[in-house]
Amino acid sequence: MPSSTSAPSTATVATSAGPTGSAAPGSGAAAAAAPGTDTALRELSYAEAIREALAQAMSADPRVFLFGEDVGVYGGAFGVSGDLVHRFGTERVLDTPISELGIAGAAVGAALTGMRPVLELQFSDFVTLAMEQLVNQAAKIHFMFGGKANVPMVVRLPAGSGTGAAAQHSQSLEAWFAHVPGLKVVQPSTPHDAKGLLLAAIDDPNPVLVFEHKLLYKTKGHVPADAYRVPIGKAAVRRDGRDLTIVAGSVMVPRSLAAAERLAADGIDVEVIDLRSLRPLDSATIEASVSRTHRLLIVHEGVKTMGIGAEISARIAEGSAFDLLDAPIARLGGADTPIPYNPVLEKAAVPQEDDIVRAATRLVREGRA
Amino acid sequence: MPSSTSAPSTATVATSAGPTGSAAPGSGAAAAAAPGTDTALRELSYAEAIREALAQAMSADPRVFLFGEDVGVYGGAFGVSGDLVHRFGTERVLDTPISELGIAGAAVGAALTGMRPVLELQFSDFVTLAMEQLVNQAAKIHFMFGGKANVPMVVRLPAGSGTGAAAQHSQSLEAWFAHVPGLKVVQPSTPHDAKGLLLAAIDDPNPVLVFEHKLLYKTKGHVPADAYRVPIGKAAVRRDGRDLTIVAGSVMVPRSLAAAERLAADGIDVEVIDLRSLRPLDSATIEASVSRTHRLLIVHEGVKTMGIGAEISARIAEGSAFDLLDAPIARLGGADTPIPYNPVLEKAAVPQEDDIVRAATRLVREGRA
Amino acid sequence: MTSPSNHSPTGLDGSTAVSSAPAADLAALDDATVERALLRMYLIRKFEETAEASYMRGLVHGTMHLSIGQEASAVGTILALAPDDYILSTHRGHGHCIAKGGDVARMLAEFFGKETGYCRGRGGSMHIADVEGGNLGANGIVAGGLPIAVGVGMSIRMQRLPRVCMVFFGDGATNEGAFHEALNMASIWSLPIVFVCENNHYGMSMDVAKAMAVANVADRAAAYAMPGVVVDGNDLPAVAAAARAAVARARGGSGPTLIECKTYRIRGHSKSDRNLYRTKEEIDAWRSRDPIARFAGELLDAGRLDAAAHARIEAEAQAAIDAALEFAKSSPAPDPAMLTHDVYAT
Amino acid sequence: MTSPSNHSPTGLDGSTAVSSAPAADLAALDDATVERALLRMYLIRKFEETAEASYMRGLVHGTMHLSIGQEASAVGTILALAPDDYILSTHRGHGHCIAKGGDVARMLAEFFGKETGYCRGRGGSMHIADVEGGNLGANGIVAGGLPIAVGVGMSIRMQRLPRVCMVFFGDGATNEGAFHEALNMASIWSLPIVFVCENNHYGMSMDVAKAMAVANVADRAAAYAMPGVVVDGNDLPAVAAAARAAVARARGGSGPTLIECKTYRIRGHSKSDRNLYRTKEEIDAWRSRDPIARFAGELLDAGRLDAAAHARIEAEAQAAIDAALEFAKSSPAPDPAMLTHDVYAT
Ligand SMILES: Cc1ncc(C[n+]2csc(CCOP(=O)(O)OP(=O)(O)O)c2C)c(N)n1
Ligand SMILES: Cc1ncc(C[n+]2csc(CCOP(=O)(O)OP(=O)(O)O)c2C)c(N)n1
Ligand SMILES: [Mg+2]
Ligand SMILES: [Mg+2]
Repeated sequence: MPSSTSAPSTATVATSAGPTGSAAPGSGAAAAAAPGTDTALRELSYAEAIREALAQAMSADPRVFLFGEDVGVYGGAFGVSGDLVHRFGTERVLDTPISELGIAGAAVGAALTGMRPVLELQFSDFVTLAMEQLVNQAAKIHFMFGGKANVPMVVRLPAGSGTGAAAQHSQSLEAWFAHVPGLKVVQPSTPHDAKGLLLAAIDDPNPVLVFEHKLLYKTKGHVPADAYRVPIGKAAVRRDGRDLTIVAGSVMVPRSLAAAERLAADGIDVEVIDLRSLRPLDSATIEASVSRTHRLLIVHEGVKTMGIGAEISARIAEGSAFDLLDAPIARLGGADTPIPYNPVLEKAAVPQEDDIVRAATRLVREGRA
Repeated sequence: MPSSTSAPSTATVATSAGPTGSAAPGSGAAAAAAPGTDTALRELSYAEAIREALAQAMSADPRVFLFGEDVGVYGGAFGVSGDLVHRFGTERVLDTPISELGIAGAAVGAALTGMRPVLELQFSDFVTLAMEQLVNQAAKIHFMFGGKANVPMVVRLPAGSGTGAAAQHSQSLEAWFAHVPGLKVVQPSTPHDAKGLLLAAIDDPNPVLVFEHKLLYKTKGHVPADAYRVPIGKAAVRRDGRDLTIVAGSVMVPRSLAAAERLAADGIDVEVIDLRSLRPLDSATIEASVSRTHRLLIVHEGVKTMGIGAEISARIAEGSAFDLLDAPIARLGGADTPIPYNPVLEKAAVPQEDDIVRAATRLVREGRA
Repeated sequence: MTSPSNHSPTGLDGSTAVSSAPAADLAALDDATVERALLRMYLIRKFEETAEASYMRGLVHGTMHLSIGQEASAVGTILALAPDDYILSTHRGHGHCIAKGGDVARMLAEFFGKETGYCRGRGGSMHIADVEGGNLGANGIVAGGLPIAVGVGMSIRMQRLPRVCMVFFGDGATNEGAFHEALNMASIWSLPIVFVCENNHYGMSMDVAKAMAVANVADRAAAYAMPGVVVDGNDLPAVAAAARAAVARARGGSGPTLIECKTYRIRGHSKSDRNLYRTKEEIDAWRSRDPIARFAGELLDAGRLDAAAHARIEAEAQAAIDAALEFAKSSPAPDPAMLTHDVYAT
Repeated sequence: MTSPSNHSPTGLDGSTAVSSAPAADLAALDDATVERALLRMYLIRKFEETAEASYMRGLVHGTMHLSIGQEASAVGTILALAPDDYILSTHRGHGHCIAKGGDVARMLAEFFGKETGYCRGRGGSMHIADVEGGNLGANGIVAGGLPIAVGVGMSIRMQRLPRVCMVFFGDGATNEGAFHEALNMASIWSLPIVFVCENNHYGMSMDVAKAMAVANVADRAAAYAMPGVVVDGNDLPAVAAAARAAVARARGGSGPTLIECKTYRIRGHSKSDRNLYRTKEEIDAWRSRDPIARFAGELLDAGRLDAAAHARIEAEAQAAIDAALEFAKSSPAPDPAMLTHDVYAT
């Protein structure tokens, strides 16, 4: 089931749910859906899809609320919350002081006592201020209390480079959280999944971190009007192929799909898997693909060393696919540097479409990336 | 150059510097060395070795100072600073309020302006409160300022489980920092290295995180009296062997050495590498060993998923050793759980000597751990 | 300055306690309440002593933070709460749990790491939680409960419940950024929270007078336009009076209060403490203000309790702890095969 | 409450400014100083306008935070510093850098991402640092500089230097835990630090009156037993007077001061701001209190400056900025091959 192609990063990405990505019918009221819309043609941006998920969740469940810095009348630093404050009021779309540790803890407390908080951290880099509450409290309370309390909270984290915001506003830190038992971590690459994964995260009785990508907010794609869920922990095959499996997450998915089209023109048939969840990690889907293609290239924006690619590579290499590999597993990830301000350096610091084409070609033609 | 054996975790570990671990002669005055001591017999505990490094560094360089919670008259939560406050005074051995973010930032500011601060965080778990200053400031300032400022600071972090302190006081979070360009990360396993790596860290013009292990503080070993340095970024071969390479860090080194003796009795000849540095990671030493043994088992206490073993596994598998592996690389790491309080569960949550013996035996005998 | 300082109990560091009417404070508590208060204070004291003895005998591992000497603070504040109000506790949290009505048997079983413990042996002393009883948990992170309290307050508000959240923390915790962020948010949103600082004069070895520049933690309330109240934390009726006022204010929608209970930790910070930072004289001076003896004495003096009733209450506490110890010892340990269960809720 | 609030400039929110002697404040500045101050204010204004225009024309990417309207606060405070004193700046930091004597050409080159910029194009607007000039850097993290200032203060103290560290932050930053921890440590250790809060009434869209419960940020100084001073941040001589007192106090070993400059950000928070949270009237009211026009007017009225000198100073600023723009445009970009150099110091 090959999906249609997509141009580089900012272009429209057609959503192909893929074998593991079939959307479950949602339960909440589709409050924000335009009635009578032909859903086959319905397109929203990634930011609009997130907003729709929030609106539907808030309409369906009074326990759900959104809070964070400037999510109210400002509409969110990236415009994601938009007009939600006018639709749901200032109690359920709450502007907070600049107190990241405090608001993360507030999410824990609200979740512990019956609410379903959704917290927006303005840039994912600021999660460095909230680690204590997320890692020591949210992730561990269910276990430390012997299973007798839940912390059903969602944290939304705009991540990534490419906006010229330099080293303290451009990080991709998601791999850290994949190291923390008790948390779940997702990373949607399409408007479809941005909505479906967020709704699934809000349903989840555990703390879920949703890493959104700033460069994706304006990308458009098909988004059904109903409140569907995309299951957490399931990768999606976005493109079928025989020669090589590329596993990518977030903005690296459209980049990999674009690279795949160029590679196809060069006679290399690439399968592209959208990781979607970092914890739990869907090794089975990757393994199944690699058993067919015998080659694996992992692409992510986070720094390569200790990036999520390390875990994927290790798992595949120690699993049953080990004997089937025709070439060493290859990883493309962020360079070993803080993100630079200068736009040329900034681009050079993370994998671009050309890098993917080059690595894939070498892996297939020379047996080594 | 096989080192002598060691009993499980709390026993004395003989220090074998190994091929890459030859100690450079130190430059600082050996202020704390007992004059006339026969250095070949000189034994200190890991905690004493750290204290000696601090004393020597402070004696040799007025820019060096130690600060943190209860490092003064209390002598440190684990007794590491001991009597230093009486030897160097309250300005250079400074008790701080309980303000982890603030004291981490204070280290940054002092380092930026000509001092050489050594900060003790009482438990490494509390680094979750200091991430902002360590990751956004300390790690990035040199780069963000175009190379025009340095941040020569050291953070000491007592880590690990085994003391019955439960989920918020027993984590092994070092792998996170291996993901952060601009930081260096070391993890001594012997009194010898605890001293030498700390002195090297204090010399280093970059921020260095030193993960100490609570279970090692009382272990004893040979510690020369002079202010020698152990180079950051170099692993050490602790035991030579033909059948299997075990790479371990921190408390897993004595456990692996003990396992190696048992395995030897069973006819399995194990090479044990002490990782020592997580960033930079000494892949070359590991790769050279694996090219000889053709099998690799990685053992660490941090949670297996996204632990440092993932990066080691990925690097070795994608490097030149790939074709030489007779079995898939295997990893032993912390279970996917917060550390439990109950002592039986607590032990079961991280690799023990028996687990290492079992995994190594399977890897060698059955080709899979 | 490595010499131990001296915190004389009598002067309360020059601050004025809120209550200038001790007789009225005691009169405000009915007979059932004073008996309950005394019983809970004894339960705490005996629980702590039993925990300590069990530790010394090697029956438990890990560490523990005892609240001996601080019983009036835990019991007095929580007396003002209703059963479905919430508390958030600290590493020194046994007293709060008992004061909130926690079952000492399940607490001690937890301390022993048993499956019958509040946390099924997973949490231990520093994480005892009695969620059904409104105790949202002790916390191993200094000031860790403070931001959580803000969320509990938001939750109460959004659910339009008539509840209150009381959050405990030490003097040392007030130097954490979390304290500042939490008090600020509670204040701007007028949340139904009572902040209780148990100022036992030290954060581990750090003298509160060296750790902050103001005389009272309560002075910091001004930065949030919040009432700050200093109370003699070893005076149960006074603590109860301060807490009643703060709880009424919170429940009435007028927002949070910061109560500072000046008290003293008689034991070391934890098992590793050698008391190098304080004098024996200081400890002894505070010992003589034992909150339990003091409250019992006041009750006897005021004719609110006779010696027989006093003995009965103490014996009842002792019997409960003895039974708890038996329960803890004889309870089953968790099954190691269940290690990774309960990491995620389903 | 989604309706924009109104912060009338005249009342300064009911607080009293520190200076009740405007004439004396001006008289305290000698002729060279007033000229320098005016020049630097113009340099800032023109730098910001040029940055904005360059951005609009697509010559730079990323974002920027302009300090138009806040020039008196940056220049007035830093006037009190000696060349080897330190400053720590914020995301809205161009003004601080210029006030400290930074080279506008290297600043603009940095903004353009060029190798000749202060950070060799690696840092950009939010990270401009002039370490040699005592500017330890702007900071992308709100309140990120505050804990660093504590370390700088410790460093000055331990090296027995006669220096002072001045750290800037916004009103929004005062709700970060870092603010609390830093002010506390500075106070208990009497460090030579001047804390300067530039209260421009908003943290992005968050009205300071909604973000904290006290009327003035300076009121928070009481929690640290530190002097807290409110000053009209658009009144250059008044700002300078407050800063001189605080710097003298710090240098004299008497410890830190918190100065709050009440001011206003005329432009949006950053490029994405649609000003939905405030009224045009409010912006206009503050525009009429332009700190540069006001200071120039005072100087002219007091006969400290004539129109010709005024015009010369403005032209000098314009010429410097024009040359800086030329320099920035024509400078070479960094070599991409050097990407991972300068990650570690050697
Ligand atoms: C964030 C954090 N920092 C440090 C510690 C170690 N620690 C545990 S209790 C304690 C002292 C706390 O003092 P205080 O808040 O006054 O409470 P007390 O122990 O006196 O009851 C310290 C430093 C911790 N648990 N958490
Ligand atoms: C820790 C952190 N949280 C949030 C942000 C996003 N942010 C940048 S500036 C700003 C507002 C800061 O307000 P204030 O401190 O008053 O400074 P001003 O912008 O008004 O000068 C915010 C929320 C950030 N950069 N860092
Ligand atoms: Mg205390
Ligand atoms: Mg502001």
